[in-house]
Amino acid sequence: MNFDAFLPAAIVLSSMIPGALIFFLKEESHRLRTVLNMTGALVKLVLVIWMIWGVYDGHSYETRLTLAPGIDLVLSADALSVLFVALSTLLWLVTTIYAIGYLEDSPNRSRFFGFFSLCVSATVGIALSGTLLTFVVFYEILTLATYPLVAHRGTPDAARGAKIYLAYTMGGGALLLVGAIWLQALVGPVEFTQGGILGNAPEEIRGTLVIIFFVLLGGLGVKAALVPLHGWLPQAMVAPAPVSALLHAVAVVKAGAFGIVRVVYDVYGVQFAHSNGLLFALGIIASITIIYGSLMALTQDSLKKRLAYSTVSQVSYIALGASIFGPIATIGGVVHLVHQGLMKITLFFCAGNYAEALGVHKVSEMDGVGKRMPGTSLAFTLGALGMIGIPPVAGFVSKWYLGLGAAEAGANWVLAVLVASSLLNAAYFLPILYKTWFRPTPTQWPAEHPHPGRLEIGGALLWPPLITAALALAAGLFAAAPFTPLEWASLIAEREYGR
Amino acid sequence: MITQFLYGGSGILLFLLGTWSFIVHPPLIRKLIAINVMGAGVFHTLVALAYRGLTAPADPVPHALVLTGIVVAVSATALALAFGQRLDRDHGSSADDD
Amino acid sequence: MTPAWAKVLIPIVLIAIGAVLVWAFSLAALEGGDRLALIALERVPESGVSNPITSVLLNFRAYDTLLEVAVLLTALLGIWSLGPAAPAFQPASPILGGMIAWVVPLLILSTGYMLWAGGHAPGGAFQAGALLGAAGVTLALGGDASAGLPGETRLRFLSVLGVLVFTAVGVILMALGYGFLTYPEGYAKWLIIFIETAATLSIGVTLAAAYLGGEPRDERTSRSAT
Amino acid sequence: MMIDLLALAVAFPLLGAVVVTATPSHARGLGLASAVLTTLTSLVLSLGVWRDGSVRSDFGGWGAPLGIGLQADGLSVAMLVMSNLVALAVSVYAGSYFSATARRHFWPLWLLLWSALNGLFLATDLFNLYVTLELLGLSAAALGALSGTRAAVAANLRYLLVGLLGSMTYLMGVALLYSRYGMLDIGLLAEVIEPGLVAWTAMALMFSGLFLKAALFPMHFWLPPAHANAPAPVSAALSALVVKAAFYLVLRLWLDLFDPVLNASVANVLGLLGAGAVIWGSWRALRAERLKLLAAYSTVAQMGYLFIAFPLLVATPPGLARDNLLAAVVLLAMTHGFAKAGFFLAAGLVQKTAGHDRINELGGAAQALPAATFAIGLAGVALIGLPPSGTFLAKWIMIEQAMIQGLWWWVVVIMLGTLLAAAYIFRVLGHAFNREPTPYRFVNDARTEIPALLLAFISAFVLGLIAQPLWTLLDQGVLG
Repeated sequence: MNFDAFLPAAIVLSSMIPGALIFFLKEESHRLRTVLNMTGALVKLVLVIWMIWGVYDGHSYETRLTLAPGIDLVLSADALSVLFVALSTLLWLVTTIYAIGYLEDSPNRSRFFGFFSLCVSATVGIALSGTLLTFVVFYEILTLATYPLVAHRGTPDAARGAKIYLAYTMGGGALLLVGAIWLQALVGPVEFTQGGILGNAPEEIRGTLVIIFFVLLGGLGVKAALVPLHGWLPQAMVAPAPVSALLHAVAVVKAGAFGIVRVVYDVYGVQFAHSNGLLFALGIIASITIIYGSLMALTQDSLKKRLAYSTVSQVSYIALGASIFGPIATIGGVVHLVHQGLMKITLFFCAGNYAEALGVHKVSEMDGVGKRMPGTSLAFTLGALGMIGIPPVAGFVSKWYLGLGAAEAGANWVLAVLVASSLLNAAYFLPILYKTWFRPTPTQWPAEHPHPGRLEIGGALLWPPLITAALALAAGLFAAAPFTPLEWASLIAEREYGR
Repeated sequence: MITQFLYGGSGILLFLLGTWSFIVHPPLIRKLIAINVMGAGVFHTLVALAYRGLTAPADPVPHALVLTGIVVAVSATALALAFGQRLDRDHGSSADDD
Repeated sequence: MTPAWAKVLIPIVLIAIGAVLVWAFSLAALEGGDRLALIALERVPESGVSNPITSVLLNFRAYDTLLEVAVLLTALLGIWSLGPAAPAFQPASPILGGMIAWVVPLLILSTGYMLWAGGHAPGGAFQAGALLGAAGVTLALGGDASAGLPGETRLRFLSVLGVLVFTAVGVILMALGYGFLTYPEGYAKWLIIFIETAATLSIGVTLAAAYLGGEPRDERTSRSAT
Repeated sequence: MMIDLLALAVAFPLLGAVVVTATPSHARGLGLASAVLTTLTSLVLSLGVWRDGSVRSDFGGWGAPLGIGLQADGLSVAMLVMSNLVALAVSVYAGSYFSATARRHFWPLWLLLWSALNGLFLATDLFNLYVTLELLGLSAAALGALSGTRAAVAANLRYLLVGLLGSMTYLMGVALLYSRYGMLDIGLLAEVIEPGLVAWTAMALMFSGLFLKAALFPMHFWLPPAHANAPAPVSAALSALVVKAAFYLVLRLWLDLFDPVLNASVANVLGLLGAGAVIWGSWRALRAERLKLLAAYSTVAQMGYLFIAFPLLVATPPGLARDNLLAAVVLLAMTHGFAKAGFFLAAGLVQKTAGHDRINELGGAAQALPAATFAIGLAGVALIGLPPSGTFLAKWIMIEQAMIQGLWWWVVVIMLGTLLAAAYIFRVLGHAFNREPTPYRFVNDARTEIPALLLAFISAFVLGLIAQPLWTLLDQGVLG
């Protein structure tokens, strides 16, 4: 087997193998566990950089495993998958560092990190899936790997959250499975192809294809938290902070959104989806989700819940981008995949730090945290500003392209949605920032754990949000430089519309 | 031919009687007896099949099958009875209390 | 309890099945012809014994018979696993005891005859084994707690003897290049008698031990005290 | 010198049983040795079939129709490999599971059961199958009662009797076929059998007998108590292998013997019963209060999927699609074998640690035994049919085929069963996440936990991803 055919599999295995080994470690072997985790993360990073370079050069990587005649498991790299792979690999590295710090001295860490690694392997598998079948396989593995993470704390709340999470994702998985098989029964094995594969589907099956689209959307929409399938997301907040970070920024919701992008562009083809009204329907659902999520976020006092509803809203920008016909909106949607990830993971890291250091869980308790924890609060501020869409943070770039694309496509109502949502974003983030920086510090925090060092909190908890915040800032500031998410998204759009 | 028919027919009759008894009677010991009646029916039928008239020697294959079948049935019956005895001893009641 | 409708329905269904069975068997019997009879009878001289049924049992379909002896062993092992035996019977009165002393040797003698006769006339290992088992049962009824069976070690050995000899003969013949349970020409008769003898002993012992029930213990005498 | 692997696959466990019975004090060592030897024989035999095609061996040199022989083709070898690997794992586990006294009873009966299984998968003669079935039924019932509780003895007595009823019915069918066609060899019969009352009645008799043994709904009533009350390694073997053997026979007779007799209505009846099994079994598993009872009802449900395949098989015209479907059914049966055995073995460990197996009170035990809980989880993945298990691949193929044929009803049943399975499996797994901070090691007792874990792992990861060899194997004499 030559290396090109092995690289995609190697990227998946680089976290799966350490994950499997970690399960067997004794609880006390911190050092070995850390070594395994970091080795996996770094090896994956190196492999991914290699792959980015290759894909940029037009190289193709494909691992193909035949399960049965006509049923292949395919991992392959194209511009879109590489974008998602790079995002998850980078954020995994950061989150692993954060999680090691966050879970210091808590029980069952071997189990946690084992599933943590499997979760990332599944995400990377989703990113690299070359066929719909492969996508379904990793999509379900992701469900399985995240369930123990959500249930990890073992409190009754965690059990309930995990149960709800499972009920939603299993149902979604079943829908996706039925949709995928139905499609395969109709048109044969579905390989993701730029420009879609249904462009010249015979007229008489078009009606069925439209139905299948909505079945698939139902399956993907659960993870992407499209209204009304978003119910699990606020409940899953019971998980430890690194899990929430991973769920919201990288793995689960992104898998759903990524799937929607894949189905629209590489299965149905944007032309087909446009001419059959699928894009319009998707746009409506996405818009409703954006507005609804923001409205709900306004009413939450729990910081993590507010962030969760913000996720519901923000992830739908990706679907919105996919639903507007034209390359510019596509760039906006795809680039938001990365930007939202960077910003949201920052916010969750910070929320975790507040809870860990001060016991602050609610927005109403955040008076003056900026003075007590300036580093964390700086990162939080950058993330929040980005979410609102204030330049030069990355979120601005996404919204700019989305708006431009909508205007170009003549979809003025989308512009209205964007404006409304930005105002709402501001309405629920700015008060937090105000409290953080401008309100006096209370005499006593809810549950303070003083940190011995000279930093406000352990380095493993402080650096990750600072790094991701810096990245989010850089992605906005240097958006036009080579190898930025924006440039890469343009490459994707060019290839999707290119012919 | 009549002989063969009578033997075979009574075999089928026994088989059905056994089946009926197995279904209708809940006590396990009666079910065991029912199975032995069924077995007798099947073996009867097989023996009838072996008959090839008064002059020709009988077909030895069904005879051998029946012999094997009987031993198997005896073994199974013995084991089932031992099960029943064990239940009896545990509880002092009969094996059919359910 | 069986509901009333079932009491009516079950017989009706069974009668219908019976009608189909009679019809099917009649059709089959009429069209059946000679079946395997001619083929089997024709090959009997090659089988090493002259009784066609024994030919089928111990040569043509010997593998069936091997498994059948294994079934018997299974039943015995299952019975042993169910716990200790029931207490022994009261010792027989002197008159009955005297009769038993007559009957048992006779039964054992008939066992030997039955075994030998199987080669050319009705009889064979199972009939012989049954007689041997009957001897054991007779002893047990007369109050012998061990039914004349030996101690654990030898009892275990005897009970597996049939399967052991049968399988071992098969495997050795296979290793020698004849094929599993394929008797070489001229040896069939003696091999069959060898297997049958072992099987007879096993079957007799198994039946008697199954009748007693309970796992064998080395001190068989201690059981009669309980 | 000649090695007849077919004969040895039956003779080795038989000789093992003999030796173990004669020297009970060395039961474990000798038993394990026989287990390894038997497994190796079966694997070498399977490898040969995989490479060179099916083999047949006629005992006594008479050949059919007078003599009996054994035959190994792709289908039988697939089941043989699965059974022997599962049985080997069960043996290793049982070596540590049983007390010294129980061990003396377990090993000989277990090896007899094993030889019956191997004999059954390789048999070609209808009456020989009857004897094999009885050997299987007797040894299975005796093993099931080894836990010694009253409930176990009563349940297994019922199992024994129902099994006997099944065998007698089957034998009546065989008698009918013999009386019409004068042969017992499946291959020869297949050449002469023709549609009509005789063949139809014989098929009905034989299949009804086998359905009883396969616990096909609504004839499943005996299974849950018998499997739930047996000792864990025995439950594993009963659920994973013994009922599967009856299904194998139905499939074998269906494909090789009754093919010309069959029609869509028979297949639909089977499918309907299978659907009933899937729904009812899954529902009862969801409501079960005890872990092993849950697993037993899950077996009822999983057997149902296997029977749903029949209407799909009949509806699909011969060709690649039908071959795929057939392979999917075999894959489903194999995966369930590994998964259910792993599940039961792990459940046994949990039960031993907790002293009971009431699901709602299992939290602590589940957390103290990460490997066992993990095995339950992995086996659960395969039972639900999540990727990358073999079940997933098999269900994918079945659903696709049902959709192509427009048989939507079966899609609904399969998906419903899948969701119910997810519900009952995660009902168990939910208890594994507790607040008790158990400082744990992953593996506590390697000799019992590793077999369970390996079986579950194979079902969840190996069979689905490396299924290609199965297609190669089935090309030897089963696929068109």
